[in-house]
Amino acid sequence: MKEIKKTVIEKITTHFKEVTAQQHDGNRVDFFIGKEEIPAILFFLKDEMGYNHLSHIACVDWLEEKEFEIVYIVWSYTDKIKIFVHTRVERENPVMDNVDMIWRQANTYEREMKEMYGIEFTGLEAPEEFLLEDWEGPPPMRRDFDTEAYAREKFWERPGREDARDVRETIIERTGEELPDFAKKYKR
Amino acid sequence: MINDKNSQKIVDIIQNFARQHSLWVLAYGTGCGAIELPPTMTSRYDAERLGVRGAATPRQADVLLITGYLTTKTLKRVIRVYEQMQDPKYVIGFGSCTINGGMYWDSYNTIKALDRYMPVDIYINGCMPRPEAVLSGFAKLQKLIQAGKADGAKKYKENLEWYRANQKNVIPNWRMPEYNW
Amino acid sequence: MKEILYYTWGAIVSFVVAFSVGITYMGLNRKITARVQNRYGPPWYQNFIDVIKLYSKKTSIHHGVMHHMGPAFIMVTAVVSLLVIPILNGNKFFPNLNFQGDLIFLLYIMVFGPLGMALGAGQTGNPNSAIGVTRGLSQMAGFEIPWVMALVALMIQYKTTSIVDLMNVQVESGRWLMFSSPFAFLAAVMAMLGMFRYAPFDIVGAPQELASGPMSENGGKYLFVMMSAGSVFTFAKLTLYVDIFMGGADNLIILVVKTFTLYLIPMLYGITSPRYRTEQSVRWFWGWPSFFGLLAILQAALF
Amino acid sequence: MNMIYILFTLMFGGAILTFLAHKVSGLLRDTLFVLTVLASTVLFYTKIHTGDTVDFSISGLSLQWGINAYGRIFSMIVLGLGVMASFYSVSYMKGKERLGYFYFNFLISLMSMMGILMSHDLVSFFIFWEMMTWSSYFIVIYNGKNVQRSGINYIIFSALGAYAMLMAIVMVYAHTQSLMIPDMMQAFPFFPAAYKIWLPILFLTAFTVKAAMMPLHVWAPDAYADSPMAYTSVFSGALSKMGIYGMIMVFVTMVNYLPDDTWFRETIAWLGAITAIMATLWAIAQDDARKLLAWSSVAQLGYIITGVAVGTPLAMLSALFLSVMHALFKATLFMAVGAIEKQTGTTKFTEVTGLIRKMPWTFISSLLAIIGLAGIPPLGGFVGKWMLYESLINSNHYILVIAIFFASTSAFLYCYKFLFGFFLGQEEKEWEHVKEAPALMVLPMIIMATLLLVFGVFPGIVLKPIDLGMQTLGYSTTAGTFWSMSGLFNEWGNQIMMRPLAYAIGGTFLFFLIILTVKGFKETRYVTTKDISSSGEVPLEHENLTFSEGFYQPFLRAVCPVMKRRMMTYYQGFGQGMEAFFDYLRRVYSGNGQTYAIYVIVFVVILLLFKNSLFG
Repeated sequence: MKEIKKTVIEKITTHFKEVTAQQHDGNRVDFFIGKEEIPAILFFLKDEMGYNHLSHIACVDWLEEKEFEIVYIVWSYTDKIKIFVHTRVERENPVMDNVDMIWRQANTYEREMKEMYGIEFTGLEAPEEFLLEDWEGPPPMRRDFDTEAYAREKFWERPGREDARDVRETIIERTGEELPDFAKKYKR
Repeated sequence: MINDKNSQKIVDIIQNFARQHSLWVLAYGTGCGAIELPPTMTSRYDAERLGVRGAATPRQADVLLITGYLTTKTLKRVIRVYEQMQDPKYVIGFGSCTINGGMYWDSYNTIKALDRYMPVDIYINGCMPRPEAVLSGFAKLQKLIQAGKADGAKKYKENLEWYRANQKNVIPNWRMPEYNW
Repeated sequence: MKEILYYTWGAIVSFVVAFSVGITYMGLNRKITARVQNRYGPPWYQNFIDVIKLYSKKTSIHHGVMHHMGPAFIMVTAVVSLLVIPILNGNKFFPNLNFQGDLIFLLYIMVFGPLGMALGAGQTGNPNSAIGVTRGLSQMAGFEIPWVMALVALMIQYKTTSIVDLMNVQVESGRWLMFSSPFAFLAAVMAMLGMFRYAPFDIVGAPQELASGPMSENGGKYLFVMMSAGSVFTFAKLTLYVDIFMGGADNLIILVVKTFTLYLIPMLYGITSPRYRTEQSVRWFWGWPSFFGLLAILQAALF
Repeated sequence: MNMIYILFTLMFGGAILTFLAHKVSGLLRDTLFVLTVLASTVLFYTKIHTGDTVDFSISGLSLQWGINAYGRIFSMIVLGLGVMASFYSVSYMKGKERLGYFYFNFLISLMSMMGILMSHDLVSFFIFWEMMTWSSYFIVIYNGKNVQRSGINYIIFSALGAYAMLMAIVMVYAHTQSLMIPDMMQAFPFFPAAYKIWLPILFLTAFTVKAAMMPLHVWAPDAYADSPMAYTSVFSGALSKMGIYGMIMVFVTMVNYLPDDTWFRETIAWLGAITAIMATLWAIAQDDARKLLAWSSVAQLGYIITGVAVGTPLAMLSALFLSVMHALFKATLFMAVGAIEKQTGTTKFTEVTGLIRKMPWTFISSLLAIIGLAGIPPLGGFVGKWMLYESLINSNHYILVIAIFFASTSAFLYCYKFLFGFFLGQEEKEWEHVKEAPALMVLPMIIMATLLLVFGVFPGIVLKPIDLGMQTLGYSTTAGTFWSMSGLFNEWGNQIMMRPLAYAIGGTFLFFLIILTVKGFKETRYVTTKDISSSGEVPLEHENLTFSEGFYQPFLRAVCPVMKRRMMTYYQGFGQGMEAFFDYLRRVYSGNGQTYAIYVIVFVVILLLFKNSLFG
């Protein structure tokens, strides 16, 4: 396992100059790379190294750093290794390269990210509304979107639940644990 | 003779008896509550002995059973299904999500009170209500029907504008056939 | 004029009897299914309540003229086949048209209604309805073969195509055709499984797959007429089987006993079976049932 | 001058005048065309009586034309359909090209069919037969599409039949020195044994090509589908019946005298049944209405052939009755397809849906025709089917009756497909502009559909002339023993009375229809076909949910083993084999002088070697 991970890292770092690799325990390797290189590295992983299974495309909202982090998770059936490819795009006006010609299923994740985070994918196939029908508000999964205020304003609420609280507050009260700093900042 | 008051009363009693003991349920399995229905229908609790029976399509159904939270997207379909049902029709809201939003009270796409959008005859409380609670809900509905008080459809017809305004408030692109009963 | 009134009266009496017996059978079916599944089950009169409820539905919709007429078509099949099938031996109490029609007429009038209803189902525009209809027609092409083979075997053995003559044969010889033509009976009973459309042949209205198929747009009064037609037709089919295989019946009680015994076959077979796919169902009927039908014809032709 | 001469002069002259009038004006041409058909029909039914004959001779051959009661049955089909189809085609063909050509051939084929029915001698029979073939061939290729496939196939098979018939005629003439059909029939029992076998086979080859029986049917589906619908109604309704006309004559006069006719009859009857089954299965698989109806025509002719081949009086009655009924319902259906083609421009089930509210009269007439085709009481088709089944059961054809029953049960599948594909299903925006066809097209359909209903309840109307015709063929009268005005009987004395049954059906239907309509009349609404219970979805305007692709896929999967083999592939294989064989033979001509020299030397050597045995 360790040798395989090593060779993978070697291969990638020789082919792509501006990539930083990070080893994890178990069968996981992370790569951090600029957003222009993403299609190239994914193509390389799929065609040259046999990582032909796209497990997931995830998005993380780094509000403080004003960036979105997009993570592509690919898997090889021969190496039995997950590779996480991280990249960052700026939060204002985020544009990303579309990879659904590499994996057809990437289309689903990209459409979801487009609706939930507002990331534009260039040349996305079938860009009409997907999960959110008739949605008019801002992209709801962004961290600066206040769901509670939105819900209170949009949906009529039955009286008698004014004491309803964020579930995190309840947990904190019960266990006495501390909120992390970034969460405190955006605490409702 | 039909207009005669007493004979109309007898007809009403027979009709209400039939309606009461033959409830064809269209279970709109929106949320987690759908999983409570199989035990309700199968041999442990056996709702069929009360005349409760699954219906395949809204055209045949009497009771619309909404089993859990409703996003705006499913609410649209539920309203459509409700309007396709034939009068007399009843709605059972199932679980606390339909009553006050339940655990989804602060969700950006989940409605919090079903009765703002369609006439609910019976709410069954719980998260989720157990089959016993479901059966007691059906029994309560039967009592209402027997007394002739389960008139949700009539309420809907009379207050259609109010319901429509609420529905259109959460569903911006309103595109449905007219309801003109 | 008097004759017409007489026959109309006979039709009404037969209809009422067939309706109440048939609908009780369907209720009993539900009860017995429930008992087999270890449930308490609905009361035996549950289907009466359902029918009254369907009748008392206030509103109903239709998708056009054919859809509106569909249930009337299927009622024609039920009532006319009930009129053609003699209900009791010697044509007692139930005057009807059974000298005017024979078995071949019966075979064809039995598809009149389903086809008419299929047109109604087609007009709804619901894809489930059309799929259900194609399945039903395919299955009909399946089960009609053993059924016709059984009937042809009886016809050539007793040199008649009339149901009354077949009943008279059994009354005179005192022997049921079920025993003297066992292969024909086997083939006919296997065809009956398809005719009743209980599992494993319930591919037409499979509620989980097709949302009750051809009936998926029918509610209220339309479903009421269809359900009544179904119960009348159930009784008519069972009576036909009793007439030609089990020696008919001298009075209503014997008829009810015999028909219910026969009804248990598709019912119990259905309770314990899953569902076939369409082509499996069609091929099943062209397999063993048709083989027994062939044996029946051989028996009739050679002995 | 004899009326028979006038009839033929009228039709032929009318044809030529119509052709010429095309150059002058369209209205004149149409008027002349319709008038010719109408006038000859009126003339035939008012002035020409059963038994009229006319003798003449051309260059020593004495010929005779006349009409007997048997021919009159078929003249009913030819002229009746001719009148209906001529009105229809005036409207249907409006705006198409080369109408003079079309009408000319139309009239010539009507005339030649009348000629076949009225020829009492083999020469004019053959000539009219060829005229019929050629005129119909010219109409098959009128559209100019698929000429290779449909036109060439048709003419090749027709030529095969014609050669067979010519050979038979020569054989008859060589033996009897007479060309009269009655002479041939009288002389047949005294023919040599080989003649007795070969004559019916040769004649049947000619007739079964037109009747599209199993090994010789491959031309029929394409030819029916590719000719203009106005003519296909005549083509499938009347022209194919000429084959039946001939077959019945062969069976009645020749096969009866065969030393062992059972095998002969059984073979033909089974071929008919197999035709019916296979054509039905192929009809189910079609997605084009014209193809579907074409295959269905082949299947229906299969029943008729079976009835003819079985040959008991009841079977013959049923075959003739079915011929009339088939002419009625198949012509109606082809006309309906033509109307839809004219209004929408396509005949594919996968393209057109939901025309019922736009073309109600077309729907009603095709509904009645389909009920007749499926053989559902109380329409005419049922009467014919009933007699066919009873005759097969009574004459101990037990397996045959199952085969026929299978074919007619499977026929429900394509019957439903026809009605559903065009008229039912979701109504689409694309076809919103469609309007009912012109009255001239609708009226013939309505009339024929109504006739189907009338003949179903009172089959005696048709059975009476059929009975007279059968008496001409040597059967004893069947009136009273097998049929009455509205009743039918089989040989065992079982009966079916159509009138009370029709009343019962109609009465029950009306009663429950009234209940359905009156109950909650105000609370019953019409909703559009977009408003369906499909899991709460509302289909968009352009979304069509009609189920029309792969309509009977499960059924076809169940029967696919029998549908793997097609007759056409055998013929193609035969053709390719012949081509390869002659290609091989052609190598003899190598073009090399030395090879030819070797041939000469080898030939001389052989001659020398076998000189004694050959010339000695």
